Amino acid sequence: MTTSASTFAQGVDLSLYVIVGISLFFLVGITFVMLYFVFRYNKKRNPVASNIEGSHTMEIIWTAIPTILVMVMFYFGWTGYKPLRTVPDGAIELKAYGQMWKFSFEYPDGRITDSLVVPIGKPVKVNLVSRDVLHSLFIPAFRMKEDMVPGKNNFLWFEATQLGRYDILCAEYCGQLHSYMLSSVTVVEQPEYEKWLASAPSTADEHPGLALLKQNACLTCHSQDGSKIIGPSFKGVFGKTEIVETDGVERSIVIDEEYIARSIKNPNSDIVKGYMKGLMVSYEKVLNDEQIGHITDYIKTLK
Amino acid sequence: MENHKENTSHPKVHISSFRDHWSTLATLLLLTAVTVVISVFGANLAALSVATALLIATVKVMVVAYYFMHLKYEKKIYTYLLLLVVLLFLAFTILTAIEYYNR
Amino acid sequence: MTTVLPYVNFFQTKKGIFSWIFSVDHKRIALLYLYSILIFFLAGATLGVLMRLELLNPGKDIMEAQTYNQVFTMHGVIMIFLFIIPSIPAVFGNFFLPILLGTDDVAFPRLNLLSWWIYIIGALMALSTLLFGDGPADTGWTFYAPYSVKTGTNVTMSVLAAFVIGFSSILTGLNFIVTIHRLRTPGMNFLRMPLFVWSLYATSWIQLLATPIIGITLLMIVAERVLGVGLFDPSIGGDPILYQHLFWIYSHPAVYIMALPAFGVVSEMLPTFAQRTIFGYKAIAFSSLAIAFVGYFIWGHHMFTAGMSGAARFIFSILTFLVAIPTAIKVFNWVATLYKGSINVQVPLLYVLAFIFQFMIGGFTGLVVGALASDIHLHDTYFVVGHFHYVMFGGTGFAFFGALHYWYPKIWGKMYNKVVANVAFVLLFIGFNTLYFPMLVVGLMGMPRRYYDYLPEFHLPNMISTYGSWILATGILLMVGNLIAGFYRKGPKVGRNPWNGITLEWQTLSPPPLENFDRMPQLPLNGPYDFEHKPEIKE
Amino acid sequence: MEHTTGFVLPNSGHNRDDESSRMGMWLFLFTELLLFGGLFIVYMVYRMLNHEAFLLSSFELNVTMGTVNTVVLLVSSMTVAMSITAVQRGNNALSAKLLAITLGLSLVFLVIKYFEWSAKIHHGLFPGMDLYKALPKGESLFFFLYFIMTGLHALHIIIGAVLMGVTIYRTKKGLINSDNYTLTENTGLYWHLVDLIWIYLFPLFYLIH
Ligand code: HEA
Ligand code: HEA
Ligand code: HEC
Ligand code: CUA
Ligand SMILES: [Cu+2]
Repeated sequence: MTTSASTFAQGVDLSLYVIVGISLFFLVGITFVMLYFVFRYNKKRNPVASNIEGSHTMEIIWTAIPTILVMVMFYFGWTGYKPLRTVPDGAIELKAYGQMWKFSFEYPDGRITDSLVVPIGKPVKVNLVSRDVLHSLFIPAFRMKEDMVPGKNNFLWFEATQLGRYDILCAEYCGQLHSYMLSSVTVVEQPEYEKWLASAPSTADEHPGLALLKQNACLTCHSQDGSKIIGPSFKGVFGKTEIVETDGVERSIVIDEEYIARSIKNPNSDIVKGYMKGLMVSYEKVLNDEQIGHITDYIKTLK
Repeated sequence: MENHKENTSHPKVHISSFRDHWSTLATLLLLTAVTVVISVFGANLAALSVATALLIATVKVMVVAYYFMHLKYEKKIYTYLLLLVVLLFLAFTILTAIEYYNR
Repeated sequence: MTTVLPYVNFFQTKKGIFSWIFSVDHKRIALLYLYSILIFFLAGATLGVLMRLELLNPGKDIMEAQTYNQVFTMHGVIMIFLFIIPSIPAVFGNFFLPILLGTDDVAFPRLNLLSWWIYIIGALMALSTLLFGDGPADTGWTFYAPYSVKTGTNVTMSVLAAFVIGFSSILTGLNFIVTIHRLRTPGMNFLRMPLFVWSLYATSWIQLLATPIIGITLLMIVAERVLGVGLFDPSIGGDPILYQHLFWIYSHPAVYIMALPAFGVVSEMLPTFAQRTIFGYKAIAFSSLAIAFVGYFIWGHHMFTAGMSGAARFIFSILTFLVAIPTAIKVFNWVATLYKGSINVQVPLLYVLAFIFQFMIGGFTGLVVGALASDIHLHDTYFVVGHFHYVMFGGTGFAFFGALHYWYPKIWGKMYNKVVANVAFVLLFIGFNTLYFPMLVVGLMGMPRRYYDYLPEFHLPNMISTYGSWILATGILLMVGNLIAGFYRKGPKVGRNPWNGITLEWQTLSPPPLENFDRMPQLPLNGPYDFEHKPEIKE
Repeated sequence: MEHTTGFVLPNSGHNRDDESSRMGMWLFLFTELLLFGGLFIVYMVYRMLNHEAFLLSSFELNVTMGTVNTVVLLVSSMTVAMSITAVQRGNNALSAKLLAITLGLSLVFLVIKYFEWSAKIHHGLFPGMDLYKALPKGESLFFFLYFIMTGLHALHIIIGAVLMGVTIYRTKKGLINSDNYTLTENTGLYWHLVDLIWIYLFPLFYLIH
């Protein structure tokens, strides 16, 4: 078992121990009895079988006992789970976005980060938003997992009990780079957390276009150095002549401002030859024209 | 090998008369008229109108199954199995509805 | 004028490929299923071994991420729809159901042939995604929306294939139910049917009443992709979670389509090798129905983390635990059947013992994920992968292999090499547990499933698991090779009844004649397993 | 080369057994019910989630046409039931005539459905068309479901009509008679199922005002 670093972990671990404990008892017991019978009533030792048709007493016993035991198991499962849905008052409220294949987190002051920083011993409520397909925010050390469903408000909350840095993984299959959709949560002391909150976001001196590309996870699919990832690289793409497929017909185009804007708003209308349709989702509702302008400006600089 | 033996499986069958069929149809048409009238003119029944519409539809379905589909004269097991299927479907809807009702 | 000819067995009646692929004889259809299913199993298993190779080390070993995703989807689709759902019912059910009932065929022999053809067409459709379009689907066998609607791969064809195969499953179920109701030999009332028949009966009802739901669900995915707008699309008021509900309304009951027939064959083999009557006949028979029934109402346990309401989670979890009770009843009765028997330890019995052991592990891990708290942690991790391989492969798969060894002499009239079969079994058992037990561990540590690459701390269990897959592969190759070699073995033919069994198939010739029986089948006095009043059958 | 001595098994899968055929048909109808059942569940959930939108969209449908079609199906259900009575009484000609009327009514149903659909498609309400895309949240779902459910139902009508044609042909050829009319019975059962489903579709789409 990995470290347990949240209040929720105890309930989960308790239900695990109870169920695994009862199960091991029966597994070992039944296997032993079974093998013993095979040995003891082997045809060499017991040439003549007795035809025992059954026994009502036995049937009742081995119906009743498992019934009680599974209800015990259910009980621990239920009580362990209940805190998950009852958020204490005064929790810090954050937002987590999932998109192919990147988590990002929004703090109350509007800052957006790639990984979480939370104070120890304070409840934190995370509202889960998906921008495209299903994802799932999974923090093994907190025994915590909840799906991000497009169009639906879901949430989880936790209270960290141990300092340290813990993995966040995406646990709902979301396409090609599902297994690289990772992040982390760092649990710090309250003063340190406040200091971190007060420090200015570090993206200030970046090109605003680059900041947008990072924020929106464009760079998980588009490289800046010419290498091909999921989508075409942004390097030298502006002004290039390219073959695209529109409604199944191939044609050749020159990449300009208008084409880039269209690719962002409606990526599936022109598919670059050699790439797959349907992977890039429309960012029409996420990016406004000004932001797209910044992105285009930045792409122009990548020669 | 095929069709060698004479058919022995339903020695005594019930034959519904044409008159039975006509009266079944009359019942069904009447029920249809009732639903349409309720829904078109009784608009203020609101949520109830759906319930009544479905209720009447269920009665109609029972009439069709019982008389036109001959369930009344078949072995009882067919009725039970049909009920089982209907209950199963109801269970699906109820369990799903619980989920969405509590949203 | 009638001439007396010696009985010819069903292999000898007609020759040539067409006499097979257009045969309406249930025995030949069963063998058609057997060969096709084994081919698909080996194909799916090869994909499994390839996945294990990729997961041997973190990072890229042999394939790209996209390929890996397509491989596990293909592996899941093949194993579920082409191997395990049809496995026992379509092969052994088809072959032995009429014989166990004392009749000469199923109720609709031509429909039976049609089912096989539909199955083959569906299988070819699934395989065609390898060649056409943008490659096989990369969605996982669950085809969850909205990814399955967005991805550019050939999801439409894969989904249609699953839809078509579903039809084959429905028709087989329908055929079996009517056969069981109408074609029992006189004197065999429901309570004198062998337990395999009971389990097929329960299975058939699930096939009949659950499969249509997935059929229509998959059609909705197709409609969504073809029309370009979505029923499950939130931007028009739809709900992706609804897809999951519909999918699992079928796919949870489907796991009992896989498990119940296995319970059935185990209940046949145990009395034979213990040489005594089954313990608690009625309890075993009715618990099959109970499992089938309760199994319809617990689909929500696959969605505990999808944001369902608390009430729904409560109900689905408690009902999930209820299904363990009839299963427990079966396990206890099986073990009690060994009590005071006169046990003949043969290869099929070894498979049965391994089945009980491994199915228990699978079932217990099922309870772990059935509990709300632990499932929050374990959902979509390798623990679940471990769970379902233990039940499906360790359970049903082993029962299938056991049944193959058990009925082999009846079907082909020959015996395989028993020593080699024992060795293969040992390899299989060791390989299986080395392969899958580490998955449970790595799941508890928090490794999600459908991961092409993983964090370094998960390395060791993954490595052990991959080694296990090699042992298992050796075992399976040895087992299959031994069975094939058995066809060509010289030596004495087996008689009617090599295991001294009691059910009706052992009263006829091996292999059975076209008409199934060469004399009137005789029922034992009290129930199907009454070894004390075993009818005397001369060669 | 068939063996010809000895004994005959009491039950054989190769014998004619009308009860088996009828049972098979009923079981098949169960699967059909659940096939549509899946769609009804979708309908129910989306109606719970988009209550108002469903009410509004329902006004777009033509109640008169829906009612006429309901009546057409009910009458055809009666004629097919009558044709079974006729064949049971040995009156093959009447049976064929009644089946032909049923077939005619099924065509009437399809023609009316065709006009309804083409009016909607003309407006651009078919999924993917312009007006459809402009519809508010929820209303588009209503029309999606409308087209899928009535479309699947119409497909069943077509299958039923073909089955009807086969039955008429076999009745006329004398292959069906008062001693062997399982095909007529099963065609009838199938046709009634199509009717049953419409009985629910009608209020759920046309009458939820
Ligand atoms: C043959 C197939 C099969 C069978 C029989 C089962 C049987 C069971 N399964 Fe499993 N299951 C699958 C195939 C199967 N499953 C598959 C394929 C998946 C994954 C799908 C996917 O996501 O891809 C899955 C996933 C799955 C989940 C979802 C996990 C997740 O994704 O988070 C859950 C959760 O509840 C679950 C539970 C159970 C339970 C409680 C049983 C029970 O029926 C088990 C009952 C058996 C026993 C309990 C053991 C025997 C009893 C005794 C020895 C007596 C003593 C008992 C007591 C004291 C209680 N299964
Ligand atoms: C009955 C069903 C069944 C069976 C028998 C198997 C058998 C195997 N499966 Fe499984 N598996 C599933 C059903 C099944 N599987 C399902 C439903 C999924 C979920 C898919 C999804 O997520 O959508 C899954 C997922 C799954 C995963 C998880 C993928 C992921 O989440 O990333 C893995 C990983 O190791 C795996 C491995 C294997 C292996 C190694 C075998 C082996 O046991 C196979 C053993 C057999 C042999 C080894 C064959 C014998 C030899 C040959 C064929 C010759 C060739 C041999 C070599 C090249 C060595 N399977
Ligand atoms: C999931 C992967 C993915 C993400 C995330 C993604 N894209 Fe793309 N993108 C693609 C693929 C694949 C293509 C090529 C196929 C096509 O034209 O649709 C593409 C094409 C493009 C093109 C056209 C390039 C050319 O050579 O014609 C532009 C411009 C673009 N993307 C911009 C963006 C921006 C800006 C973002 C972030 C806001 C983004 N993409 C996020 C996958 C992605
Ligand atoms: Cu995001 Cu998997
Ligand atoms: Cu399940």
